[in-house]
Amino acid sequence: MKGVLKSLGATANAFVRRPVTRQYPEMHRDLPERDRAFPILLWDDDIDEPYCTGCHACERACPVECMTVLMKDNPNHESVGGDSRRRKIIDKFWIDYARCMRCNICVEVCNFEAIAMNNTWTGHEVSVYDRADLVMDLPQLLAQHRAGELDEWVADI
Amino acid sequence: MTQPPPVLENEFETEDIFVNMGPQHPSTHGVFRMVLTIDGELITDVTPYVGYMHRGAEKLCETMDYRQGIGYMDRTEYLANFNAELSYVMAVERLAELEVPERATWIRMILCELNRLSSHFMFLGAFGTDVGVFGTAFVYGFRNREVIQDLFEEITGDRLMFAYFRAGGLAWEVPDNFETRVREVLKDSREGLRELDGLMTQNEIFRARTEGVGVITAEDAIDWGTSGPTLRASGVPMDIRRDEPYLFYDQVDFDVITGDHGDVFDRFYGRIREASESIKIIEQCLERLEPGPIVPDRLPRMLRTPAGEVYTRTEAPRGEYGIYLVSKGGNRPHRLKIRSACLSNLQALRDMTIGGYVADAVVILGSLDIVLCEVDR
Amino acid sequence: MNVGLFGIENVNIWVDAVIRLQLIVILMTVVVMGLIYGERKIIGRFQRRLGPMRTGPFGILQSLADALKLVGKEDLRPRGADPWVFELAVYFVFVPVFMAFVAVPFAFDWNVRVLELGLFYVVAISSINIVGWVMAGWASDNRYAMLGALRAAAQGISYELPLILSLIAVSMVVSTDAGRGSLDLGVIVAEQGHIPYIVWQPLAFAIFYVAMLAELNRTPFDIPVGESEVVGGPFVEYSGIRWSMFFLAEYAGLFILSLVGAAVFLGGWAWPLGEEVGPVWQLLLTAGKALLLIFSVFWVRVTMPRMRIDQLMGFSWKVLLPMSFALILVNGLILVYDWPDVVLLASNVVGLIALYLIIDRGITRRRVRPPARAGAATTA
Amino acid sequence: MTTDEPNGSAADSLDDTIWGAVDAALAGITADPERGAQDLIVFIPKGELTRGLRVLKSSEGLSFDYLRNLTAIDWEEEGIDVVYHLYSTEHRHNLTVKCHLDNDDLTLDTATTVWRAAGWLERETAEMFGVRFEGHPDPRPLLLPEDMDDTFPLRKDHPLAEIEVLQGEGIAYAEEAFE
Repeated sequence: MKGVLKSLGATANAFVRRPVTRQYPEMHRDLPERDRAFPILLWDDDIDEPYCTGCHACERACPVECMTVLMKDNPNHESVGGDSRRRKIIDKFWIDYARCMRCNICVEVCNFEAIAMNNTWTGHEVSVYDRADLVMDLPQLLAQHRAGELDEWVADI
Repeated sequence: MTQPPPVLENEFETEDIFVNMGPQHPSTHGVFRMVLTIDGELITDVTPYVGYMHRGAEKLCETMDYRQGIGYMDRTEYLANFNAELSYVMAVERLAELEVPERATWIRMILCELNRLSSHFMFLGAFGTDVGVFGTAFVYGFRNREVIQDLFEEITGDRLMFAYFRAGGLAWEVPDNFETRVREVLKDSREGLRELDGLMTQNEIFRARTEGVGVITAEDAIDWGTSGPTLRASGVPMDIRRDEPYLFYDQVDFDVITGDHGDVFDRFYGRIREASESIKIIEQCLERLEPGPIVPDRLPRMLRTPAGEVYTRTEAPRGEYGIYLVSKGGNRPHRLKIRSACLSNLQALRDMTIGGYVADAVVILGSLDIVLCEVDR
Repeated sequence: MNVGLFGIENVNIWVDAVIRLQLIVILMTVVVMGLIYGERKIIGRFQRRLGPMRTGPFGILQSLADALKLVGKEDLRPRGADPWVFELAVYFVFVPVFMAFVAVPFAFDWNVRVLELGLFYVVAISSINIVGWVMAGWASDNRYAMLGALRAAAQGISYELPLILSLIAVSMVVSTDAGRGSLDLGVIVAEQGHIPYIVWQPLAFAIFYVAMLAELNRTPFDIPVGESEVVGGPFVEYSGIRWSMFFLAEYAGLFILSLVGAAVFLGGWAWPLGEEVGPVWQLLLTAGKALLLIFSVFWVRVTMPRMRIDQLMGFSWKVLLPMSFALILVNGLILVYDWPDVVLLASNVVGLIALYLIIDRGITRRRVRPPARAGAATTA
Repeated sequence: MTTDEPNGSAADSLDDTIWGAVDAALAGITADPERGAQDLIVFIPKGELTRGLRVLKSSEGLSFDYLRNLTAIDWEEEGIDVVYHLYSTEHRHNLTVKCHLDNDDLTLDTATTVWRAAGWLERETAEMFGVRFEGHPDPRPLLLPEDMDDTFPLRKDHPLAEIEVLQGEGIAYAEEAFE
């Protein structure tokens, strides 16, 4: 009987304390800065082009083969009168978020620090009605960083 | 004149009922099916069926290089990811003869023990639901677990699939406020343990439901190959952390928690006490933690191992999580076998359950704390 | 034959009955919706959650939304089910609960009908729903449902007896003008005077409370619907409006038994300090006392684990039933020899202590737990 | 059968292992030791395996009462190794026992008579590698569908299925680009 009363006491103790619920869509928790949603591409503001050269390093390292990368000659290269030092540049890039396992390996293998894990709430809220909508193409992958939504830390890791 | 009623040998024709518990049932903890043969409320036979979650993680890892496999380890044991990753990276390290820096080892230890804590919180909550507390234990357990998961998210960037350990060390340095945050979390966990302990342990109804139920003797437990809290509840002090120390477990002081009766209550209470031991271990680790590198100086870009084989085992929250890694040389395993603690623990289910009530089956299954992803891999 | 209704004289008795029954239907529905909302909020609070928050301010319309959803859902019937029994089972659960409201007093002279055998009527009527449970479980062609139904039958019959006996024990010692003993709920409330019977008869209240939890299939006695074992018990195959009627009956039953408990043990509409109060206050007092009981039921629900069937039956037949028989015996002596109420209290306190000791020793220390390993050390 | 063949110097390096005790216990049974990266490995031929395992379990100084793990390794054309990881809860030492099977005769006596723990592990090994364990009390598949008895997924000759869909329009574009 003592134990039963003790149990009742435990719940009573909880009753008088504040609820811990967060009302999710209205109340966002602050994400830690190294939060890791899905991978996105970074934008080189100095030259106004992506960092990514389409070297296929991430594509090869991806455990689930969720990436498709195509490169092209950079039309903005120094040799053709541009101001970029990248001879090759990304042409098309798809990441299938439905398949991505968010392992961070693509970020680690990238030689150009061109890919990063999204750490904003937009990166987490990707529910769609059609799986095909989860295949992100190059403009979508670049949009986040171009809009300046990412925190600074992303390129560090 | 009426005839006297005929005397029947068997007045009623009776037969046992088969009840399919699972694969979709609120208390099978995932997709697990057991066919109960019941005579009224008594169980006369149990046939467990597993395999609904089989995804071939072993085969997948055999087609991948060593780094890519880490993410799959998370997915086999999703309540104790750090322990699973640890087994794997330790196997690779031992084969490749990599030296892990001291700081990385201490951090690994802290994270593994925190993971044990969070896994035990999950167990306490889910077990409360199995015993019939209307969600309260579940919510309490989950809230305490969330605090720990928050910390994990700050460190690794993900709430569940951490992919943080690397062969040789860690993926990146922990945040600056790591130590204070861990201490905060420990404080919270201690309170949470007290709360769950107060809610359940001494409750007479709870004890009536758990004591003497699902008993397995030490000899049977060893023979069935059970491990972890399930084995220790039967009084076998087998704990890989102490018997075959890995990381720096030989440098910290902790008790191996064993039970006396091998019943459901011992398995439950053993976990509560084990969680307190984990807190103790983490505090010792925090004192020993010093700045330093977290990866070896010379780490090849693509890890290759010489031919050989190794079987590493770690004491995961549910028991022995082992990785048997066979390499023919090169950058990927030739054979990777995951020794699942829950698979072996589940084998003993039949012995524990027969003769009990239907309600006992639920409680016994809950006390094994199975993770079906780990069983089926 | 004409009667008075709300101050209007000479209303035809049939019109009167229909109006009163209509009021009861509305009251029941509204109260049940309120109870469901209240339970979710209170349980949420016990679990440090918020409970429903989305529909309306503070989720106040949640029950309404649920009701609409349930009405709109398809009414499914398994192919193997027995169609008549399956569909009739609902009424066997729903109608008795509804009928029991007839005799429950809400305030002085405020009920559908004053019945001289009111207590007897309520208890008798509200035990019919077990038939409905068994019908539902049997007809569903589902093994979980059948297990649940058989559990419900066993449990319902076992706890019916202590429930009735504890109420009888009180009604035996009610002192009226014509001597002791009355089954009229109105009289029982009116004659409690300043001190409610929970003070004189704590043991009877304890037995009543436990049996009430069991009758209502509430934790720790919710084995017929045990979510983690029989996944909802007899109602597992019901959906839509039929399922919601079971739900309605469950909460209405909770309300009725709480009202009866409030009337018999907590003094119903009487103010504890003995002042006469107006009808509105009387209504509030009745509701308040009933809600107090209901709150405690919710509190127990969030805290207690579920008992097992053998423990449940054992507790009823080996503990509660003998104790309530003893109570009847003692009360009978008091009735015959006209001893003062203090003897009542003394006997009850002795009984309560015995009950406490039995629970303390009986439930926990009964099992023999052999050691798993000879000479095992606690920590190695 | 590993690529590390036991060589002449292996015997010297076995001194610090439990090989001495194992060798003594396994008298009359052919057993080849090898030093693994972690534990001692002992090869026991197929015919003597069950007897050897039983001896290892019951022998006084060894008492390998705990079967940690049981699996197999597919060496493709060289056959299959069945591997037993043993542990003694009393003495706290480990031993790896291996048994080599040729591809044309993938049968082996069950170890369930020694440790009941072998039950499910053998079922898994049987369905994944096609090793038949003679005398197993419950030889149904464990993880795979019950009628799946002709494919052995963990064999090396069983290919991993191709990932069926590439990303979005990427595949169409890629084919175009590489033409």
